[in-house]
Amino acid sequence: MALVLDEEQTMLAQTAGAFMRESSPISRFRALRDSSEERGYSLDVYKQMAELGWTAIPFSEADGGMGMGLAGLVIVTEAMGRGLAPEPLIPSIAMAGQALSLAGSADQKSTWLAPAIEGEKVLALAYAERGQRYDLRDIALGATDKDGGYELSGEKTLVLGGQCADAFVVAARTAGKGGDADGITLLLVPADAAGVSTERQQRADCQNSAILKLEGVKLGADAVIGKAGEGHGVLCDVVDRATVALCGEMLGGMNEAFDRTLDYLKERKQFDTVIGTFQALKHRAARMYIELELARSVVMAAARAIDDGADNAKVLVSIAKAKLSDAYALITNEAVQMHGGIGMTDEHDIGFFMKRARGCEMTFGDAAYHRDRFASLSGY
Amino acid sequence: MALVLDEEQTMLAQTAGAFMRESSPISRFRALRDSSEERGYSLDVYKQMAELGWTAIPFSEADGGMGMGLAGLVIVTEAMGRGLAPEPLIPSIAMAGQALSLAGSADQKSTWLAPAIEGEKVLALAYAERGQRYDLRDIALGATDKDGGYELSGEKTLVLGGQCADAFVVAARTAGKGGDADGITLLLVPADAAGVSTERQQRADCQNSAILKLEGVKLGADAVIGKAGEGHGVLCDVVDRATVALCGEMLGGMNEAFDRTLDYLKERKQFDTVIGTFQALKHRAARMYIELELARSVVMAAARAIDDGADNAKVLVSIAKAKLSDAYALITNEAVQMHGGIGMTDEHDIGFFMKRARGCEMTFGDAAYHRDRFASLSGY
Amino acid sequence: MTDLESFRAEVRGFLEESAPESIRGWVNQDGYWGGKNPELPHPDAKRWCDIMAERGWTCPTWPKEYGGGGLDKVQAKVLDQELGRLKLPPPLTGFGLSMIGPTLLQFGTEEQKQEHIPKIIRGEIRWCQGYSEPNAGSDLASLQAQAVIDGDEITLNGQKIWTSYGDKSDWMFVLTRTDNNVKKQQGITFLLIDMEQPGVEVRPIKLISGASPFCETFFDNAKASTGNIINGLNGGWTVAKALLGHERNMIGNVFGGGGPRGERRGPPRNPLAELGREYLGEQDGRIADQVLRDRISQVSVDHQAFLLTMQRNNDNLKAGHRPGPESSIFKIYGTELNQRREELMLSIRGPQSVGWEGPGFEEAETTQTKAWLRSRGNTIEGGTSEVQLNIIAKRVLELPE
Amino acid sequence: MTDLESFRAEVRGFLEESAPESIRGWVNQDGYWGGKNPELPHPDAKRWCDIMAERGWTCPTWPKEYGGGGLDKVQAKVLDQELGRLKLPPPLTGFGLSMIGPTLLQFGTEEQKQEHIPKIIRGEIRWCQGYSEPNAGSDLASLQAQAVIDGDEITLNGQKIWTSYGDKSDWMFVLTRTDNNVKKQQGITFLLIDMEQPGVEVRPIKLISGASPFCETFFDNAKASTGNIINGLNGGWTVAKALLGHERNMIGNVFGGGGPRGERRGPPRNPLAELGREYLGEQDGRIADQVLRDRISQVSVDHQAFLLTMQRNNDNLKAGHRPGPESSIFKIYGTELNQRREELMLSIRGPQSVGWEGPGFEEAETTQTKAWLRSRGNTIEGGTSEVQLNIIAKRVLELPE
Repeated sequence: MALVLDEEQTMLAQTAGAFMRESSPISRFRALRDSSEERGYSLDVYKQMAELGWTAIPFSEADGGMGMGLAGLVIVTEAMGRGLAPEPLIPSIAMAGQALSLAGSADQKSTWLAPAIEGEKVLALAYAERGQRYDLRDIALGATDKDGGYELSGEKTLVLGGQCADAFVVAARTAGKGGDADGITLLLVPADAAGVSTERQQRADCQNSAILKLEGVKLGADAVIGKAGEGHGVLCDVVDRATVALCGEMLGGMNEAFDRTLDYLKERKQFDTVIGTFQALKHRAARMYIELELARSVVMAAARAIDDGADNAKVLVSIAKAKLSDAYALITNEAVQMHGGIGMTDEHDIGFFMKRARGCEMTFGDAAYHRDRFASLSGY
Repeated sequence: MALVLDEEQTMLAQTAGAFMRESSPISRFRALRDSSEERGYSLDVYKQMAELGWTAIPFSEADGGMGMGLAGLVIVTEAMGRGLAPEPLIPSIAMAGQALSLAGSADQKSTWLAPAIEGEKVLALAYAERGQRYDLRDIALGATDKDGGYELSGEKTLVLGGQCADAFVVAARTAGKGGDADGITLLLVPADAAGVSTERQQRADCQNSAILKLEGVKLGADAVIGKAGEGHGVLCDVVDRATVALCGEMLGGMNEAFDRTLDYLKERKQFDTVIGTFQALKHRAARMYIELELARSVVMAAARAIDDGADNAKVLVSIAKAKLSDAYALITNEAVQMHGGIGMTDEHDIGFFMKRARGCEMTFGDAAYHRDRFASLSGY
Repeated sequence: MTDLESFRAEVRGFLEESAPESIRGWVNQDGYWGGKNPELPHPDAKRWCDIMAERGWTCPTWPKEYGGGGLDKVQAKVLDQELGRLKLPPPLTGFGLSMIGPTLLQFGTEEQKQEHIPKIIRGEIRWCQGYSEPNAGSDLASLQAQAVIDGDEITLNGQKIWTSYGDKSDWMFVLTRTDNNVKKQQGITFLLIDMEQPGVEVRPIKLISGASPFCETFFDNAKASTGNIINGLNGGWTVAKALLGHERNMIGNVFGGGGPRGERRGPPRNPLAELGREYLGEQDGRIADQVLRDRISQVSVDHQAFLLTMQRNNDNLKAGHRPGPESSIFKIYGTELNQRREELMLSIRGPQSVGWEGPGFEEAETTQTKAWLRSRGNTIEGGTSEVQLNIIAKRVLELPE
Repeated sequence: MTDLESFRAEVRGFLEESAPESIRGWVNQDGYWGGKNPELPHPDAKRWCDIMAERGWTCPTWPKEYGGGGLDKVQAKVLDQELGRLKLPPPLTGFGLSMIGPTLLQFGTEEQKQEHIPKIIRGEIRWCQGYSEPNAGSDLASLQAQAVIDGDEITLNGQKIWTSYGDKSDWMFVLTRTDNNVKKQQGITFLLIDMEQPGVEVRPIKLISGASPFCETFFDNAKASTGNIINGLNGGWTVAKALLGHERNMIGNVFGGGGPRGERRGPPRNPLAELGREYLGEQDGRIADQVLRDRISQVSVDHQAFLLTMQRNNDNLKAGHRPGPESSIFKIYGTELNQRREELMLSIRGPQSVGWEGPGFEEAETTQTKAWLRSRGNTIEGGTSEVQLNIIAKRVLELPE
């Protein structure tokens, strides 16, 4: 597991960076935020990403993917993080798509995964429920047996990319009770099934999530992804992958926020001198730089560990999310502070990164959650 | 409860500061450390302290004290903390003396408390046992009923001022088991009783503590301080008082370490300029100053709250010890760092304060212990 | 009956008779700010102000000759107590009362006092402060807004930023550059300017946390008269500094969470702990998540230590000790503590803290998230933490420059 | 059989035949340092060194002409592997090998190399480094130890501090001031000096953690010859900088905890967690004190992140990317991490961490407390953290001075 980009990855990083700079400056993110359009992202940009192959990156060639793994995927989520691009690559590819890839039937794959990889369909994974924190066993939404299939009723929240998704992978309970690992079933629910509706949510970080409402939604037995009642393991694996992809995004966001702050330190004058000459700010900037370097290492390591099926993959995922959560928060807090008053205005872009840092922190478990998981996985 | 020194207290602070500067420079502490003398402090200096009335400060006039309370006592422990004076004022006066004052019989007071207040006898409180952390219910050393009295066998550790003490207040278990609040009895054990021996300990902070060994020590029923089996409450009250007195010492130590560091910053040159001009160091010094100011407030408040018998006294004690523990560690770590290499040498005095900071931190509960206690006392 | 007792009787009689029944017990965080087109947070707010202003009791200790109450401190305290007894709100608030009024009393000419003080006392003019500029934040003295004097007329060009309530104010006290050829502090003039004129344009500023009272103010050949220069041409820095010190103390107090309560007994209600219980659950009477419980204690312990330090500062002042520059610590510590508290609340709320508005989020949740965002500005406005640390290093610790 | 295979066979044969049986499997952290009166950490340490030095294999890649092994990197690796196969310790260590030897090979004259390199290779002379002075710590270039040249003779006066193993060394490479009238970096001369003379006095330094390898060295008209100036008169700063860079990397690696282990699988043994279990007890398989458990995880997670960053740096180098000044981060982060780990261990041990020696304390306890004290020096020696932060700000972030 070498923590270095190979030639193919280097090229991907270059093209991804160039494409995002071109097509996703922060002005685009701002315009999307200020628009009242329901989608919240550009279908056009998403299709271009698919044309560039991004939606195929982590999947095996057997599934129609490029076989570049998470190590490849974090390269493009990093580029997207720099531009705060809201396109649903993580929801559709790293979450729902991964669930299908890991546990889906041939039929499910050809109907849903293939078009998702093509960028023609957008999928989402609905697992979070109101009142749940980060434990993936806390699934209460019930699927009851009905006519050899299931009937689903209830509500999911914070469904990433859930507005305008074409289908949902829904984590529902077919046995046991909230808190049990057993009895969770992943079900494929097309968005146009009767009783399915979504409501877009307004988030502080202006990224996209939705409430998914299921009212007496009827599904056949073929809606089950993997085995009924055994969805928890798949869900954990999927969320681990999504966590790493998100860490890639966070890495991009914190690097962008840091670069912008560094530029500002070199240009802003106070007391007749550029503020970047002040030693107290220099030392703080240097400490941020250290955190950036550590962050890059742990993201690369976690991605490669999952790709390699390494024993310590879960440990490395928790290391990554714990470090990235704290580092992104630190760096964006400092970024706003060093920008001074202008950084507090909505007109200036730096605040977007601070908001996004917290949005990411509270997704898939915060630093404390992952330190706890790290400890448990390490046996203490 | 005004957080300000009145006239009497101001005068005490001035005389205490002057006396300690005169009679207890750090060179004296160093000489005591380097001497092989068993006592570890100067009986002469201790007697002078008694002549100045320090040993009488916290006691009521009925007990032969000055009635100046803990608010008065912290003034002298602060002065002692500046000079790292190892005289057993806290062990004899704030610990064992307080136990007698709070719960002792008239006979016990006249035999032991009165001469302690005169500075003629030195007392110590033995409660800590090896393997115990900070919970005062963790008393295992057993006192068994014997001939209408008790027989004591076992070992106490970290008995502050225990070397050369004339008598011990020993917390022993007469009922129940370690972890129970009930069943703890305080017993007065003269140092010359058969079966009593002490062994001086070598501490990193070079302050004085001893192991107290009790081998079949026989005591009459009149050795009980307060009521048998009900010693836990007294012990808690005593340790609370001692904690505040120790916080006074810590306040003095951290102020001294800070002042020395400030002097060094103003005098030491690197890169052709006094290092105190470096902004990064300035900001760190300013943050230490803030902590010093907060520390003084909480020590004053805790002392006054106990003196006033305020409902929130225990809460304020925990606030004080939590803040002082962290602040003394921070300031002394920074002090050594800012002194650079010379601060790491045994020849230089600044390291003594860093050692003492940790010694104090681990006495009567560290910051985390007191935050936990704060939370419990606050009902969450 | 002593003089004071008869004064108290008089006050009590007057208030009982004159104060509108409707306004008793009315509590409003913001208060009544007055002005030419005043906002009325309560239907009787202006009436109540007028009644008090009649006696000069909107500014009880200001001199009678300009319309003030002319009371001494002891009398003012009696007035305050009697207002409290009837649960009457302060009749008037604003920067006229708290900032430019006292400044005029200290630095103004007789003519300036006659002109402006009575209107402040009566709440007729709402004032705002024009200090900061886009390129003069922490380094206020580098301000650029250029005032050119021609005879009695001054022409002002430039821009101010962070003007609180600029869009609701009638006049501004503003720092202007009047000499570019001297040390920057020496070329600054303190000027009063009427904002109701074509050359003044005000635009509200939206913050990352949403709408705000802050504005940008643009001067395009705005006019003022030389009679409205305070403390003479190029004498503005002295006035500005006097005002700034005042402002900092105000901010420290605000973020301290309401100031010291010397006599409070027992553990105070702890909103963090309540939030923790709500979101994290309980186990054996304790907040179930012990790591967050410890963080709650950290912030709470520091909050208590901060309140006690504010109390100690007040007690010292009461005891007649001089106030020191160490009051800078309140601004830094209070604002950072507030940020830590807000961040901790985000952590406690977890995924529910990502919302901006419903659906899926409760109003208490989105309000707190916005409060967190707003709190990030606390360490910037009113003198950044960095500037405060510099001040402590220089004035308190006397470290060399 | 390729050349390499036959080389391996030769090495293997030689080692199997010549290496003392007694020294196989001997592990010693410190190694054998050589010198005129060498300390023998193992009875056969000198014999083993002599055997290897005979072939130049104490310094396998150094040129044959000075007594080195003359091996290329691939061969040296083979030698290393074969030593490992027989569990043979490195035959020689010290500052001759790691510091002054390579420096002489780079900067020395032919004569100097002929004179000193063979003795280094044979471990005949133990070297120490004379850089820091009491008033030249972070600002090394302001050093004062004065060397006056008269013909071929140099007279040295002044003081050095932090001379590691100064009391056990035979020669010192020392930075001296030879010109006071130029920019300070330009008046420094790099000199080799024989310590066995009346003008050199060495005193060990006791640290706050107890005895240490550090010494103070006093020069009172100590003598050297001009033939022992490296890189010419006043050319010492270039040499010093080259050496310093090397030293920093060494320290970073030391505090990183042994460097990267790319292929390690599964959670590594965690001594902090073991300590936690021992002192805090367990509950449901977890360390009972959840607040300390979280602190253990913080340090452990950061430790892993640090190791991975070291690995990434190495992988980058292996992939042929240039090393950047970002290696400064290893020194800062590694040393501060070590301090945090030591402080956490104090907290875990609680009251048992206050001991210096028994009775009442176990040796593991007092040893750790001393290790904590010693760790406070890590952020000072070898370039303070503050200097490292300055370097990052300047060279990596390119912030203006």
